[in-house]
Amino acid sequence: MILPKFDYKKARTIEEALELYNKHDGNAFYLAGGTDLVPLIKLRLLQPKVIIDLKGIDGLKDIKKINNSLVVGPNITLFELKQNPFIKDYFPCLFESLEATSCKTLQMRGTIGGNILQNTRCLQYNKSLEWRTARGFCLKMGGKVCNVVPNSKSCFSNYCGDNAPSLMTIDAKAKLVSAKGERTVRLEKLFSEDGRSPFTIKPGEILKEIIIPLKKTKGAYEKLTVRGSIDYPLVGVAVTVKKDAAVVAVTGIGPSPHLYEIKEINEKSINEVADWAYEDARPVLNAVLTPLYRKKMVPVLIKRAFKRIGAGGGR
Amino acid sequence: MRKEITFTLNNEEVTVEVEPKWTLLYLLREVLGLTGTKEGCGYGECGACTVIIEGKAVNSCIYPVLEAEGKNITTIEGLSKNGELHVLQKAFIEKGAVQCGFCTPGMIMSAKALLDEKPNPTEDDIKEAIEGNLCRCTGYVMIIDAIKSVAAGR
Amino acid sequence: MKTIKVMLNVNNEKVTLQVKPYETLLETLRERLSLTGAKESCSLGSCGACTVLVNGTPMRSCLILTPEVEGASITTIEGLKNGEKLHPLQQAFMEKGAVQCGFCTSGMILTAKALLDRNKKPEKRDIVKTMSSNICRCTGYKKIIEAVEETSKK
Amino acid sequence: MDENLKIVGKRVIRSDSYAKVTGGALYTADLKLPGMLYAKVLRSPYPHAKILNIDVSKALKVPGVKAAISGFDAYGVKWGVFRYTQDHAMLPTDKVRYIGEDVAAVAAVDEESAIEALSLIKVEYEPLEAVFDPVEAMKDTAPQIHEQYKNNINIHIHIEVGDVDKAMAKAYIVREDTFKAKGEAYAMMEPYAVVASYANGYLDLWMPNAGPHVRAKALSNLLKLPLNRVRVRHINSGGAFGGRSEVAPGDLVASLLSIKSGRPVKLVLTREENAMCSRQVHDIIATVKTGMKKDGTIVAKEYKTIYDGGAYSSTGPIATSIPYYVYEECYRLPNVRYDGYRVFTNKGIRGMYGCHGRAFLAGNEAQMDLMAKELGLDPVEVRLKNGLTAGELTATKSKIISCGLKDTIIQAAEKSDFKKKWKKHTRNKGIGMGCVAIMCGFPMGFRSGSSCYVKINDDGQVTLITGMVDNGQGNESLAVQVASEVLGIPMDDINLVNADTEVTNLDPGSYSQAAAYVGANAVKAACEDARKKIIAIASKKLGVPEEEIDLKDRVAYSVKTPDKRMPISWITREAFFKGEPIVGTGSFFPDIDLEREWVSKPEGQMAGTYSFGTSVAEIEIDEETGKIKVPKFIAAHDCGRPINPMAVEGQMEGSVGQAGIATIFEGNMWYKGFLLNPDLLEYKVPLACDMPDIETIIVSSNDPKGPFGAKEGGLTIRMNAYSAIACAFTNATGMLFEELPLTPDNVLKLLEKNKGGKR
Repeated sequence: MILPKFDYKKARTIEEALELYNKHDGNAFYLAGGTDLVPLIKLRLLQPKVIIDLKGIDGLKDIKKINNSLVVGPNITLFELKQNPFIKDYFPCLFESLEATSCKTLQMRGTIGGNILQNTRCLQYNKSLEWRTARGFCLKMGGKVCNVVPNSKSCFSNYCGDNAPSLMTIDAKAKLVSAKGERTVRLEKLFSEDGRSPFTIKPGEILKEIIIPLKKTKGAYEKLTVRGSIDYPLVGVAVTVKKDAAVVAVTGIGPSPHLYEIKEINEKSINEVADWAYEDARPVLNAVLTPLYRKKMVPVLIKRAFKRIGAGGGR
Repeated sequence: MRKEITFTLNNEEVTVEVEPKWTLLYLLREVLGLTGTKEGCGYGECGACTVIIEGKAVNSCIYPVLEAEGKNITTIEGLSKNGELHVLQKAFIEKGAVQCGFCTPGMIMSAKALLDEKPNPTEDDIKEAIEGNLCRCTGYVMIIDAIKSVAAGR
Repeated sequence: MKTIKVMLNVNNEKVTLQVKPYETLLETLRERLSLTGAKESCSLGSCGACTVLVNGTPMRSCLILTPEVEGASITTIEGLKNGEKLHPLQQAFMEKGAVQCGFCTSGMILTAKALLDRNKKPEKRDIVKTMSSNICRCTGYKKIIEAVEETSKK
Repeated sequence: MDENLKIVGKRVIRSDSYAKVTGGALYTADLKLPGMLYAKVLRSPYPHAKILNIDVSKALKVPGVKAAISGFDAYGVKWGVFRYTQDHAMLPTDKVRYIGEDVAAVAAVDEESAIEALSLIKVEYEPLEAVFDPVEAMKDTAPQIHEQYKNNINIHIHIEVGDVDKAMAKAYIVREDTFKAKGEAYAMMEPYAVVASYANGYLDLWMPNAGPHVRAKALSNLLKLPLNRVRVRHINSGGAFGGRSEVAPGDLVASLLSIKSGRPVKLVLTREENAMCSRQVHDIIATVKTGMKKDGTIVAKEYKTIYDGGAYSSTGPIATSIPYYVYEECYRLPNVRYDGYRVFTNKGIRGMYGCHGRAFLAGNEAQMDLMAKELGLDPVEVRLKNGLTAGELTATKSKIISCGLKDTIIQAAEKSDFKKKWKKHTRNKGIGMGCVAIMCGFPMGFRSGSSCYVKINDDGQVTLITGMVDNGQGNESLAVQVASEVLGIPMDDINLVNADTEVTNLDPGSYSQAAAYVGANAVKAACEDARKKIIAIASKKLGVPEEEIDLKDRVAYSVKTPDKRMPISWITREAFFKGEPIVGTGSFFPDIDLEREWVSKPEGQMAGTYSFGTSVAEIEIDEETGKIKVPKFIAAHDCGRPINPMAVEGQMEGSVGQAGIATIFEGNMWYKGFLLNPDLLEYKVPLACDMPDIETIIVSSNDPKGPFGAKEGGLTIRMNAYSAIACAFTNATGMLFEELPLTPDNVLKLLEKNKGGKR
């Protein structure tokens, strides 16, 4: 399958990248590992004029300990990040979600920034132009109806990132930069909850850093897939425990991860969150297993994650 | 340094990036895949690489590719129209003018250039027109016969 | 659209190419350099049949734009032999019967090579996990895993 | 000679593997010919619509476009495997019948221009009501997909043996269940590709195919060209599994484009096209009614099986029959009624698959286990009791020639400690067994046989010429290995020229499980012919009687006085001096009843012989998630004498993935006529980490007619691995599956139903 025509530019600095973006009237996409972006372009889901490669920018590939935070450059690959000793020691939940992401080869190409900002997916969306033309364009394609839930006004495509939910449970923040300057937001604020355009990132903004408070945690990531590798999560549950409290994030169902907090961990509170997450989950028939089943798996995986943490930590 | 050139090849406009050091023959055979034109000697001695440029038969193996810019070029592949052979091609077949076939494209192109310019050539004209085309098989008799038959047929 | 000049070191040979900005590394290898050992199967990064090594790291070449890897060393399956001598993994794949239709084979071997290059003695678990990056429809993987295991023990 | 084999039966390195590990093996998409054009196909966006007009004129104006065609440029010939199934125009002019059907095509100097040109082809359609469910399609009110097939019934196979109703009435227990299975994707790693090159009145073609001769004949019909002007040439094939059996629309498309443009044309399908528009596997609904005696003897079987055939006949009559036959070739069925319906729907065309019929076969086996349990019997004993043995006739009167079924059952059961585990299974753990037989070389009319030529060259090396084709299973190496054995010449010295229709003689292809039994037998015969000639000369030259001479390591020698010897290369030269170069010819035609017909006369000898296999799977079910794990799989196979045990194991292991793990992973998903998982991400081909610990057991029997006693290798496991999983599920849960695949959602639903029903 060949790519449609576009121009390729390699940026050396963030400033240069922002300038290139503005020069192309916003019809540009930033490229990191390309494991999400390139298939979307091949399927003609995106038709950019220019691709701006961020991999040549110095500093976006570093992991630094600054004060009490771990500052992670977005261009670091999932595989490299996984090797970082802080990750395994401090954030078992993130370590597990990194380990569970796709397959080893794609971990070596995919970056953490790209992984966080991956587009939402749907069985009726991630198809060739010919397929989609025959089917009729859905909401996410700029059409008038959702092809999965015909009377819906919103898009149910699934956010399938494994690592954003883990990062949310460890209070990660994102530093974004644009021509107007920098801003730092909590990771969950990046999600718009609208499948059509799942992120709150403004046009041209670049993810510059992921900042994680450096506190030791316990945690686990539970992922439901059919196969043992390559697959996106059909449901993913990240749980991080800090002393008596816990944070739970659910991914793979709907356009953004759902986040829950537990003030005091006990059987009752875990069950409550599990029930709550069950109620919140509104999967539709847009992934390979049935919606009701995926919904049912949310509390199952939440309880499993807690059980595993209780049984002696993340690993 | 590659350069872009545009010319007409077998009635179609072609734009292609070329290296200045290339010959037209190289472009035709190696880049455009038109292998009907043959390389016999590489020095312009045998005529196997003959193509028609602006109505003239030319040895493409010594023709610098950059000079093709804007020109009208015909190769053996451009001779038949809609599956129908050119009269010269038919005549070569009918008169037994083809043996190993390696000189044939160049021979036919030389003959075509002649007939286009001079529809009723004399035998001497014909011999002169193909004197730059070597044939090792036929002894030329049937080739000349074939060209003559076309000339007479007009 | 302008082309982009890219220098690569492909199987220990320097090449300079003018590529399209939207050309994948797989296209460059197969169409420009005629290195057809890397296969196109899913074209979307799901299957691993197009895996090549970029600076030693296994990568799906169908997902990489050639300009992205300017200056990189690329190893394809064609570059694995040392003269006439097969790479031990190639030898083991043959001897263990790990090859059937052969369409996934080059990607499998290169994925395994990268693993053994970074970890000489991987545990079987690591081998299985790493080789789970690539899809094979014929073998059931048993003999592929055995071939990698066998090589790692040498 | 057979008792003293030098290379047959040894684990040899496959002759094709060097090219494959070095990247040198060429597949169709790797080919590049001078002046080659790139083709793209415009496909139907409708599941069912009348074609009012197709206009390709604008596409022709795109710079770089050299030809554009539609069905109006073809010759109006419809293809069908049988005279009574000729319903597939390949490029339709009347109406389209599934989303993705080939409608028009262009060839251009590059892919980009071809894609641009496609968008300029104008097709006017009148959409028609479509039907996607085979049961719906059989109703009177359903839209008719083909005029000539009433109620959309493409094929009805009716088999009636004995007195079923009487036997059912007398049976100790009777059980009737309905089983479904989603159709699968072949998901061969190589997407379909074809190169066609028409020049000087001759058409050369390269494409992955399972039978070059059958393919060439079909194209010669479609293109109205004499057979010797259509040459299907040798090329590597990246997997077939039944999905490359027939002529494909792309073959016609590329050929027409090449004829029009006078240039070679390459068409490579995308992964999505490969799944939607080449071939898919039948969805099946099977109702199985079984009557059993108290001792576990099957007394009667009654079947109604519905096959979702998609839009065209394809191999219809065969596909509708095979699941039943491989069952009756395994078990004794004194009274049986089989009704198989292949029904048209507005979905992609369905073809034969290596794992064809999983709802039917797994249903039969799982139901049998549940009945055995009710009778307090052991499944191993029930299988042994009902299993056929050599010399017996199947229900439809086909004789079992050689049979290692019993050994495969016993060995697989012993290796897995089956009886104990089955009886005392712990909660949500189970073990299951599946058996099946496979015909080797079934009736294909005069195409059922194969022939081979061999020539010994002046340096003593060998050129072997056979129509046998290799789709990855190792048939090429098999041919070379057999020749090496007979001629006493190492495999390295033998050059194979195969699967090239202008050079090789007729061969049935690799989809009737015929390569090892039919093709290799012809190779053996040809080499024996040459061997005789070598020995005759050696006998004269060495002065020893012919019976005393053997060939080994490129030398002819006397067995009694081994220093009386001479190189075969010398003998070859002697032969040239005599003006009688050493060439051998040989052929093999399986002993089958050629009167037999799939629909009109389903009775008589079906195949030259049968191979047998038994699979045993152990599973664990996660009660909370419904996920099934398969920790252990044992496969036992009677393939006669294995020519290359390593290759046979490879086939068996591949089968455990493609059929066994597929039982919990694989199924096509649909929204109306839209295939939702035509890719390798959402269609779940198992990965290395998903595979069980596999143990393979080759039960060596010796078929009297097989080459060196060999029969087909591997396919039995492909057609019973799913039964083993389904039976293990029954063992673990006490219930039958309702639909395959047993994905976690499906399993959890069943477990919940079970809980609700019982407690």
